[in-house]
Amino acid sequence: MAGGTVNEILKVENLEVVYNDVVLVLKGLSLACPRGEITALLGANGAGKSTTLKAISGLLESEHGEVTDGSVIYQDEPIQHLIPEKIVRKGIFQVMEGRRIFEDLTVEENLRCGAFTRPRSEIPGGLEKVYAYFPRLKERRRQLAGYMSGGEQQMCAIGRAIMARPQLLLLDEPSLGLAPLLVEEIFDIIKRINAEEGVSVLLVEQNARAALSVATRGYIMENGRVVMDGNASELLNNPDVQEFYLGMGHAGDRRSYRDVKHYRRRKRWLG
Amino acid sequence: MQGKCGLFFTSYRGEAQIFQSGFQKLMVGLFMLALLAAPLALNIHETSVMNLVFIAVIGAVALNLLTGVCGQISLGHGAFIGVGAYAAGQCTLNGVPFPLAILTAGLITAMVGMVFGVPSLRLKGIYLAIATLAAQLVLEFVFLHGGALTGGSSGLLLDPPVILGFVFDTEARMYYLLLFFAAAALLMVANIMRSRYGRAFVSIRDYYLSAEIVGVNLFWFKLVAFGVSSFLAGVSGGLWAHYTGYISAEQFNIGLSISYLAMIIIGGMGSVLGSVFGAVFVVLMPEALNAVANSLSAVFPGIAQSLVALREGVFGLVLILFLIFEPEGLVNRWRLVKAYWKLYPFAH
Amino acid sequence: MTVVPTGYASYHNCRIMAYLDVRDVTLTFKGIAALMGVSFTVEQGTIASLIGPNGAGKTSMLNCISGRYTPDGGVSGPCTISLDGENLLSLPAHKRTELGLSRTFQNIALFKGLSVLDNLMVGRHSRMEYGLLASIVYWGRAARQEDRHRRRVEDVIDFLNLSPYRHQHAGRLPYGVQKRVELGRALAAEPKLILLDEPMAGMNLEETEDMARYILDIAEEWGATVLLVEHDMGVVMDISDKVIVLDFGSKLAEGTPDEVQADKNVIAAYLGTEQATFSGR
Amino acid sequence: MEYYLQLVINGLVVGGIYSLVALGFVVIYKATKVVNFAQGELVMAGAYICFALTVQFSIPFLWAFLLTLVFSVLLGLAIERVVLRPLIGEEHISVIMVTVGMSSVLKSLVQLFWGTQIRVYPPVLPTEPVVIAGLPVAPVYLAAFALSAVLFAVFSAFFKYSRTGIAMRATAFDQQAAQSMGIGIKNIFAMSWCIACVVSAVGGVILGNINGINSHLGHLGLKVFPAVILGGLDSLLGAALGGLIIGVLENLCDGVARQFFGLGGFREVAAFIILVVILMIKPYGLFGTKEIERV
Amino acid sequence: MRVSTIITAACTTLLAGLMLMGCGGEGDKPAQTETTGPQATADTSPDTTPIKVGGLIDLSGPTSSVGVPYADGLRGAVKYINDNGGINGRPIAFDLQDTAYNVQQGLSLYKKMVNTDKVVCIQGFGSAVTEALVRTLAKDMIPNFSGSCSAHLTDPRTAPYNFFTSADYSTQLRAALKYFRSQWTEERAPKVAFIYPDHPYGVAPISAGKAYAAELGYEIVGETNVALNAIDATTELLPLKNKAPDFCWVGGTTPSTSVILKSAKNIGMNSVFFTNIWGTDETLPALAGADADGSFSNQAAAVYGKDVPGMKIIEQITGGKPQMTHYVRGFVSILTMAEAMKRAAANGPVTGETIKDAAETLRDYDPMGLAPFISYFPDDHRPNMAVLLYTIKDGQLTFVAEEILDRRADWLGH
Repeated sequence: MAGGTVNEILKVENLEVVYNDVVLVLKGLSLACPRGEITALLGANGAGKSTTLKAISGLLESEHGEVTDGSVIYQDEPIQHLIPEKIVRKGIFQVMEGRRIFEDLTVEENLRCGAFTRPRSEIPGGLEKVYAYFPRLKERRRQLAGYMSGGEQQMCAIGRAIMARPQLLLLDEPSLGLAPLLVEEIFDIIKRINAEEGVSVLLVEQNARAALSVATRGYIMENGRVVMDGNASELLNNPDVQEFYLGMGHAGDRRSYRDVKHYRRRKRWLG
Repeated sequence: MQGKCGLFFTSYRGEAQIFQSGFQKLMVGLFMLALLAAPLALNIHETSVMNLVFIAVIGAVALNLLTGVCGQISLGHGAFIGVGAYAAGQCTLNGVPFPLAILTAGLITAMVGMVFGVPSLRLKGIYLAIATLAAQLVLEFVFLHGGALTGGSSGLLLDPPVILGFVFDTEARMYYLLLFFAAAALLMVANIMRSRYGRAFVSIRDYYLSAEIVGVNLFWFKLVAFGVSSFLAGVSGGLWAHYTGYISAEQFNIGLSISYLAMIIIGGMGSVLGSVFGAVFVVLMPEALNAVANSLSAVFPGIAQSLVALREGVFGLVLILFLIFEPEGLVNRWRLVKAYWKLYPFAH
Repeated sequence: MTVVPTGYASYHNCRIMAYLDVRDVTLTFKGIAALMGVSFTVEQGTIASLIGPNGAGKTSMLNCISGRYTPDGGVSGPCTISLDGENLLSLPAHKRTELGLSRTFQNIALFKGLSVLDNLMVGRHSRMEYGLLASIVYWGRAARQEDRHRRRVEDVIDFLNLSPYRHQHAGRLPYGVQKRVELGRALAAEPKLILLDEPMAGMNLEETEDMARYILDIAEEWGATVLLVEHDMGVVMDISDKVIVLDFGSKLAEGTPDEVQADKNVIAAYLGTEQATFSGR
Repeated sequence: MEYYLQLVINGLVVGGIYSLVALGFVVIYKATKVVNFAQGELVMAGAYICFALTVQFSIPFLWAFLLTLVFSVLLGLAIERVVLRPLIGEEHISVIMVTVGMSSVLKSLVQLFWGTQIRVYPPVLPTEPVVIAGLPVAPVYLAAFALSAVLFAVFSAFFKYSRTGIAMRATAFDQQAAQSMGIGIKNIFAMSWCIACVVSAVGGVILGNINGINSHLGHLGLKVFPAVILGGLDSLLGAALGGLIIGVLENLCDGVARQFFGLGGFREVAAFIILVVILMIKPYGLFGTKEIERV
Repeated sequence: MRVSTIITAACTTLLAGLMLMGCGGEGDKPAQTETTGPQATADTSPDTTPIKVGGLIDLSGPTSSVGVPYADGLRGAVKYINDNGGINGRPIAFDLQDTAYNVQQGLSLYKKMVNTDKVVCIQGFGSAVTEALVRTLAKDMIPNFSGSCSAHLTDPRTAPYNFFTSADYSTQLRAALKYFRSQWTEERAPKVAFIYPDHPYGVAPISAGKAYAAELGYEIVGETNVALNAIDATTELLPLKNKAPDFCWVGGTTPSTSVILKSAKNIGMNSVFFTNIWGTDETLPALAGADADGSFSNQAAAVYGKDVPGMKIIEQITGGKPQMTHYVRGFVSILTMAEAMKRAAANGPVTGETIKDAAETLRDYDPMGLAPFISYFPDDHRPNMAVLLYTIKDGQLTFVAEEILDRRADWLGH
């Protein structure tokens, strides 16, 4: 990767985030998203991945979180103190964890909400595009979103993002609770959106294998800091990543869950 | 109930106690002693205010059990208190001894409360709240049209309580009677809260779907919550009736229900101690405002008139301020203060 | 094995009743079928997994077993769900717990206002017997029972390594711990059958491994039967004794993990081709 | 029979007023999920402002009315900013109680400025009654009826088709998710309170024309609950029809109770009893959106 | 975040401060009275210590629209008494507090006034608080001159310390019935109907009215309830209309009267409506417009502007600003109490008991022409049996007649 600000749509520098005035969740986090590419952010639960995304999109405030230090530079402009509305207008759109569909609204109304910051004239075209990506949404566009299955809701959530025509898309665990086939489909679409719309993507995932298979670059977080970063292929080949994130044994094959020893489980609590 | 640092338990039972440390027990004991001695130091008016506080404490802790602990909002508690007042009044008028009359009043109110709790089977949140508002209005209607049972529009006149020939006809005598009932009510609710019933109530409040899965019979336990809460409300009403000696329909209007809700919100939802704080606060507030108005009118004559118009507004304002700045209620502030002194002088 | 009631025999060809026996469950919402005549069995002490695409009816199935939903009936006869020979359908949800049924939820459904300890104590609700008066007095019977049940709950706390969180409010714990507390609450009820709805969702590898270990231990050490709904195929295929695949409300396949993995229909509808990438981690 | 027909017509007429107030209530609920116990007091505040402008400052009615609307917008902004914004995301009961507190504050402010006396409006609408099916009806009621019909149509279209309307509904469902769409939820809240205050003020002016105003006009807010709950809290159609239904039913029940049981004063209670019965059958009201529960 | 903490702290402090002031204020007062008390009795020089009187009036709440002018009247009269030598040189210290239509508040204030502030007399107002106090007053021996005129308060056997200055509600209704009967010229019996709120105050005189109406030969054709806060009364009046009553008694308050008159006009009811003392005041013509014309009302006191000595004083005190009839009634209530106090002071110490005894010696006391003459007897607290009948003509309250009934023993307390 050639460095330099020109190719980086987003740079996060030494970000510190505090919740409720006391809990320090991010402790000087830095990362960069190359323009036009997919960046994966991996890490354990509670490492601060979702917090990072919310700090970028400005949604921290509604959870009593606050950026206390560091900066978020988007296209050479600091945005860490802007309200979410402004940030969306600048072209950053977050698809939140757990889909967060407006269940009382129909699918089409949900999609229209995605285009809230766009001129009215873009809406018909946007809808066309979303329905092209997700034909299933077109069939159900008059249905209440709350009655759809989890997969369809995730499609709708990504559809809203397409409506917003962002330049940087933040995706928080798009595979959560989805069947393997759907995970495959969703990651396909993410790749397509990235390629066809030229949208840069910052992807947070538990499913490290899937994430690294679509990303060009990856970061691994632990306890509010980045502990490892590199190209996706480098990370996939790193033995630590293989052991802790991909579940591979020493021989390079997949470890069976049956073989996880009791002592390993105990170790963490004793140590 | 989080054990504090330096407090180690050698039995599970020790951990389940209401007052855990020796120091806590000592303080509570001293406080009870102070309460017992209080009428000697207070004048009649102050004693009467304390008496109102005790009655309010019973009502507040009753409502807190239903709304704060079990999550079923009730806008009908004023009327439930009324049911207790009329029931107890009718009992003593017909020669039932006072303690039995209070018990009967509690049971009758419990029954009425459970009847009006039936909609909770299907209704949740605000929809249930409005259904209990219906209970409030229906009961008010009954009070007014109850004929001889409620004295209709002219109400009922009652005599002061008599227990075994001893007449509670002064403020100080009522003080001890009411103190006893208030303490008993608090103990009762505190016990329920640390038992399987209390846990079942909270589970219904927090996540009724999983409560059902762990084996809580939702409908039955909601009814029990309505029943116990109404029982205490009825006791509170019976005491109120015999304390004031006169009951009429308009004493138990929607305003009473709302002021009890205000008590538990100001004090702290779901907390026994919070009910006490809330009751004290709401009963004392008009007294305090009157005193302020009086002392101010000495300096600015004529201001008292405006303050009168503002009193209800001040009540509303205090409520709003509490909800904005202390949504957890006074009991939360109390915990913070306690935590501060525990660490003193090393707090920062 | 239990004695087969004669009534069932005529409808279901004298099949010997299994530990959990689900027969011909059909469920519709406003005319849309969520489940259509699904039947399967789970043997005592084994781990069975229920898999399938989103919206296939897996959670609906769990809801039918746990009593949240009542099935409409069967396609070819009356539907039954029985546990150890006892008909569950005739019981309301809260009564089924007493028979030894408990479950966890897809989205965490803990009692946020209670401590971890109290959450587990609620789990024992159906095993406690003392009444309202005893709880008001809290002396003698109530206190003794609380003591006894507390001991059982401490066993669960030990098993799941929850002791550091014993007195913390459940709502303020990290996600992974909350999932464990929920499992603990289900275990506290001493279940004979435990239904787990996506216990691995949102967990990282390490936590997933822990959870897998717990599930294996629940079956092996606690002797409970497990019915698992999960999308993590690695876990499902590794730890299950049997896998049942649902698609569009119907049963697509049933068999050992190996059989199911090789099933063409299952691959087309659910597993996809790039299995290793998207499901195995 | 004619008696009952007249009861029905009279019920519709009075129900029109309920609908009018209920619409403001539903607008707030639809956009912010706030159950507003101060709806009656908003009506009262609007009525008093218009009264002050026309009578005390002798401004011509039309201008005074427009100024009242401007003032209502400001009142809505103030209420949202000062009272409700800090409570975003708090529990049901907290929000209910804050509106209860607000109703006390508004009531006492009105008392402070205008005292407790009854104030009389200058007659704006003609007083000569119009006869409908043998029952003379004052034009004021017709105005209320027509106005609530118009507002219903306007709001329905607004929430269904307009970008802001859809955004309001989205915000009500999930504030954070709405924020992530770039919806300025603070503006949305402020706007919904402004709309509600304006609608209430219009209702207040009409009510003032019926029988003057005093500081207890807010009691009407209590009457609106059966209407909105019956219709379903988040349904405009529910509010519009709920008001009429409650108006008719309470009149009929009252009439029956009076004729056959000799019971007076049944009207106030009737509405609530009907309400509970209907809720037991349809827990989310006639047209309310059922909460989707997933486990 | 920090700002909110500071504000919270400030608010808590402020409230705590308020509480402390509240407690402090209550604490200080008894000390004062106790030090002045012994001095007063020990001194032989003319006693100028104030006589303490408490006022328990609804200044807020649903009845405040009449409570406020009533309270103004009380204050005006106290000022007048004190400016003119007080009670034999002792001023009245009048502590007027708001009961807010709330029994608990009323009781609490009463206890503070009597036990802490040591008032010797109460000026009361609303029915609920007055009824709630009946027994306590007797026990504490504190007279209560109230605005609530329920008939049963006139019987000293049940309410020995209750007084009021206008004819009780039952007497008012009877007087009006008697007047209309005397004006009735047709052959057939006049038809009467009763309209009242379902409320203690509204229900109080109805049975008395029905009994007397029957006695006078009226035909009672119906009754109905209209709530005090009704906005429409068509439903309630429709059944009555078909029975075509000649007279309709309207118990209620001015707003409900207005609603009834307007609804009646709307459906074409042609009865003569007549109201009690709270049902009509100067705002009715404005509220009901032309619909109010021709309705009758009872008044217990003179209407502002009447040419009597008392009215001159009121005009002086209020600077010529027109006052409602409720003001005049409050004024009369204080005048009567002051007269009783003067009589008590002439014979010895002024205590609740002596005021009561002195009040029972009043015979045809003239409250400066503001109201009919007032008498109280030890066994009969009915102030008088006279009612002033007014009608509304061209938007003005116009005097029609003074109707005086016999002081019948069987009416005492009923």
